[in-house]
Amino acid sequence: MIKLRGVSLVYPNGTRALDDVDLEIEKGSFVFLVGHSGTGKSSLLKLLYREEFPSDGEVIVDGIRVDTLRRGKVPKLRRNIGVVFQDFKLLSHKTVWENVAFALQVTGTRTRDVMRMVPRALDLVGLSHKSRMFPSELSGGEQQRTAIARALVGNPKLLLCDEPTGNLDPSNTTEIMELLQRVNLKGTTVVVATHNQAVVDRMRRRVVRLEHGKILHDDERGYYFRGLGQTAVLPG
Amino acid sequence: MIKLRGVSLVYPNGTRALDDVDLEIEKGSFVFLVGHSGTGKSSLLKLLYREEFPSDGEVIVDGIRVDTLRRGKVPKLRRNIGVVFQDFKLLSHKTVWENVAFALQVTGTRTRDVMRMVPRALDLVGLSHKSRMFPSELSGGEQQRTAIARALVGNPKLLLCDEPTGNLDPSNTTEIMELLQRVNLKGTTVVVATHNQAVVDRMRRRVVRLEHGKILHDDERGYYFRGLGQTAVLPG
Amino acid sequence: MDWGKLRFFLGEVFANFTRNAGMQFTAIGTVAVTIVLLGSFLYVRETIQTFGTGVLSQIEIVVFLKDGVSDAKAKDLAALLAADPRVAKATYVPKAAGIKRMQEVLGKDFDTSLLTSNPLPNAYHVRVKNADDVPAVAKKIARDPRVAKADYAADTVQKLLKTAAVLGRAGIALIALLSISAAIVIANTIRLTVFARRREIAIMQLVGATNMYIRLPFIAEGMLAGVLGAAVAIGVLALAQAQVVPKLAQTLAFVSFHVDALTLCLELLAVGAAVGIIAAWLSVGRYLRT
Amino acid sequence: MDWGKLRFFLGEVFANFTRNAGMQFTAIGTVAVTIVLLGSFLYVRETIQTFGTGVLSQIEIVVFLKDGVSDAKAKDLAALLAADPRVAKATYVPKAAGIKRMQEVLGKDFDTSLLTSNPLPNAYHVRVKNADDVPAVAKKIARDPRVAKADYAADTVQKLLKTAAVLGRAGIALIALLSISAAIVIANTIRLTVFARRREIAIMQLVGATNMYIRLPFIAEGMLAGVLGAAVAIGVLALAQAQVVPKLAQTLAFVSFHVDALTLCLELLAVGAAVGIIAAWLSVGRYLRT
Ligand SMILES: Nc1ncnc2c1ncn2[C@@H]1O[C@H](COP(=O)(O)OP(=O)(O)OP(=O)(O)O)[C@@H](O)[C@H]1O
Ligand SMILES: Nc1ncnc2c1ncn2[C@@H]1O[C@H](COP(=O)(O)OP(=O)(O)OP(=O)(O)O)[C@@H](O)[C@H]1O
Ligand SMILES: [Mg+2]
Ligand SMILES: [Mg+2]
Repeated sequence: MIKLRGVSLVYPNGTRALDDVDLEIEKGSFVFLVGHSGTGKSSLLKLLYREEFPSDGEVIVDGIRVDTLRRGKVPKLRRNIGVVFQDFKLLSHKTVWENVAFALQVTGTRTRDVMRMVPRALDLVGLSHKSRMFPSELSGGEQQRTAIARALVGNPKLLLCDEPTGNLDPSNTTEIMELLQRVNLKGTTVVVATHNQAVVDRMRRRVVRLEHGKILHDDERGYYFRGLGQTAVLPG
Repeated sequence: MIKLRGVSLVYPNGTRALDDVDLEIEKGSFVFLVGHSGTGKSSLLKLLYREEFPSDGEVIVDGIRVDTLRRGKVPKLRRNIGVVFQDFKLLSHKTVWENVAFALQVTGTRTRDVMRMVPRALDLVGLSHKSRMFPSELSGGEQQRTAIARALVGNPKLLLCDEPTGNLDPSNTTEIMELLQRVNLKGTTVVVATHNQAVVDRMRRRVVRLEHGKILHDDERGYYFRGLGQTAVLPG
Repeated sequence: MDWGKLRFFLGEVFANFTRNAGMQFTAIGTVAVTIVLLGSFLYVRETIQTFGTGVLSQIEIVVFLKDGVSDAKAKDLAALLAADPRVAKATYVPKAAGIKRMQEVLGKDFDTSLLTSNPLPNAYHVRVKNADDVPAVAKKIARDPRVAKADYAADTVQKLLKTAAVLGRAGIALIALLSISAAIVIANTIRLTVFARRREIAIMQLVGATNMYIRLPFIAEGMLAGVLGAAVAIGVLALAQAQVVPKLAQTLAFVSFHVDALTLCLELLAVGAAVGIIAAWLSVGRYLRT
Repeated sequence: MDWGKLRFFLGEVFANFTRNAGMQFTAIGTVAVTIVLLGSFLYVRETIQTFGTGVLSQIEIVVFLKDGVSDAKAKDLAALLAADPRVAKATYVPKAAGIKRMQEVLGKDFDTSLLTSNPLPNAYHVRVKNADDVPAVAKKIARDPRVAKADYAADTVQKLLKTAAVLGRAGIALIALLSISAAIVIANTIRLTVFARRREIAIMQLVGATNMYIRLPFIAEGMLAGVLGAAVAIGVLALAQAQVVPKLAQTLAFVSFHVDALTLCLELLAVGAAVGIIAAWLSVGRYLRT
């Protein structure tokens, strides 16, 4: 599903966010992306839906060369990718319902289907009762769940979640992770960048650890800290 | 330091965020505020620095009736309170340095002192090397740490942190919590709204749990889940 | 396009409009103000032009006939003059009438009793349709054997024609300046409203909206702002016309105040809509590029 | 205020300005355009007014003396006329000169050989300083025993005076309309630039900034936008004047094109600055209230 070959990303201000990264993620897999703050996780995800261009290397998503993709074709790429942005990126002038519906409307989904799919997605993240509110009227966690609903609603082939539970309490976190697991079982490839040790350690999925823009290790059925389950030591 | 008496908060759209809350927090204490997403933690904090008004009851901070405070006196109140906002609220047209400095400049701090205090605060959160970047050039965790630096820099009497580690990795989280502890030891009252079970369970401080806008329980030296240390069961 | 989508689109436009009401009212206000200005000056210019045409149409060529020409022969000339398509009117003024007119011009102190005989010849007073033609027509008439002289206030005509030409060009220049200014101001305003929502545009792109999909509501909004602004402006202008023009017309009875209001309104609406659309298109485009 | 804070403040203003360059240029563009318009129309109005004064100053009262009045006695009248402060100039026109002038007016076809004697009386041609005084002066002169009649083209004078009065008022009205429009447009523009940063204002408030502290940079920016816009406008106007006016002056030699440019510039700069400041003050205030 995803192939990065020798990918580097240097931002205009000179920051080297990714440094010669090679990564392959198969269709249908579930991968955690972990690493310190500022180590390049979000940057890596941004390359996949072409918010950023690699300074070097190739980015291939679902067989498409993303880094050289013609501008006109980018919307189509993005419609096949659901993204939970780290800062949510909700449309502030649209209600929760409209924000979620928007992701369907841009794909040209029939109104009838929109009316059916949006409530289901909101129900999955437990926000049905907030559907008519604007983002500014939501708590942090509610905004985050709106972002998750928007990413899920279109049944994307690829789901990228950037710190999707940073503003959620443990029980909500568990529910959301179970939701992601179910989505994954239905065939969606899921990549989750997270700092939540408990979540990573419980799920025991593939864990890719970045460090200073490089892949430090990459474990099938890994822990957040290599080899250490959550019940063991916490740093500090 | 903080006294809430029969405080309710009903938002204009009818949402009852807080429901008859009584809470007292002594000067110099360290309190965790926990509870499900959308349960009223941020709303409670917003009352303290008067972003919101209570619909009912009294809010007293440092001996000042906040809810009836004259508008002209609000800036002075806010300068004595450091706030880490859940959504950071960084000024997007100012650099990291300027964002942190701004909190000092509004208090009329002499430029000489600003030049001394800002680098120290940035150093404490590990962002000295990013001081000339704009928020849009930062990772999520870096933005969060900028917000923390801004809240700390003026040595406020009261520090309110709304989910201050939601975007930080475990080691950064530990560092920040240690920093907050140090600040607390120097006399600052610290209130932290958080979902991070590991942090709460490790620190063993007072834990106030909100549920549907009411205080469900309030434990001196408590755990995130009442009576259950982190190594025990996780829900779900 | 299915009905649901159209409804969604219109709902979108309406929602965007109402949810940014303060901003949109500011924009509409600006559009209205600039279009009121444009309308006022179009009106003033039209009035001045009509007035100018009126003044110029007063210019006369005085055709003095030769002394020996009989009244009958003189009247023959009328047909000849009337045949020229440039001529509006030719009035025969026999000696007697001429001296009367002269007295009118000079005032009652021109003592006719001192005249032994009428010093004036028979004459035609010729008015042409277009003041520009005065010299040519005069020259042509002068060639007729019955005519002693075809004269006109050459100096005055020259001045008037020049002034009219300059005023005409200045009017066009000012209207052009004003139109361009109005367009720039409206475009800038709409650009600022788009600027205020650049973040939204970026988000829409990230969620997979095509450029056209993002643009359309903005363009509809730009058009709406333009049209509503123009409508407000037309209302203001109509009110002003109803209030001010009758008073002016009374005071300046000799100036014509007729202006084709419907065309003007449609023009202003079209300007508002067109500028709104183009400005929105370009402004959104600027944020789509990033 | 210590030097560090002043530097900080200026740095603040400059940074805000450059970091929102696109938006600020849009605003400055709008200010410039509206002020160019305002300047052009002030200029045109001044020119028309000068022209009008010129036309009105041509109005003459023709004072016909009684037949028996000797040349010496007639010349005495000059002192009397000159004594009146409203009179600008009084020219003695004896019979002989009068007939010559008449011939000039009527053209060469006024055949003087047919006259047995000069039918015109001796006369004074009087010009007054202010056209409004023509009727009163004429009436006063008429009362003099040596004077047979003091006459003027009553009808024309009436028309001219009325037109001048209406044009004057219309000019003031248009300039007022334009000034108000310019103010509204500039204010709206600055309001939109503030609107685009309402989130920043809210954050500043939450961090403990006083309203004045938040306002000051915006006001400085508003002023800067106003002044820079006005400066650009003045540049454009100066260029236009240097290019266009000489050509116009050549074509319309009889119209005066002198306008006090410095005053005009200062006025426009002041308008830009004032509107910028007031608009910024009010706009920021609107977002400070929440
Ligand atoms: N401005 C607002 N207008 C209307 N309702 C609001 C507003 N802000 C919050 N709410 C509602 O009030 C309730 C409490 O919100 P609050 O932000 O206090 O929750 P929270 O405990 O901080 O949640 P989280 O952990 O998700 O941040 C929620 O149901 C939320 O939807
Ligand atoms: N737009 C940008 N311009 C310049 N530098 C950037 C930009 N975005 C991110 N960076 C820098 O690139 C590095 C990697 O950022 P990235 O957002 O990928 O980190 P991250 O792993 O997602 O961190 P976090 O866990 O804190 O979100 C950081 O040092 C950051 O400061
Ligand atoms: Mg990140
Ligand atoms: Mg919250």
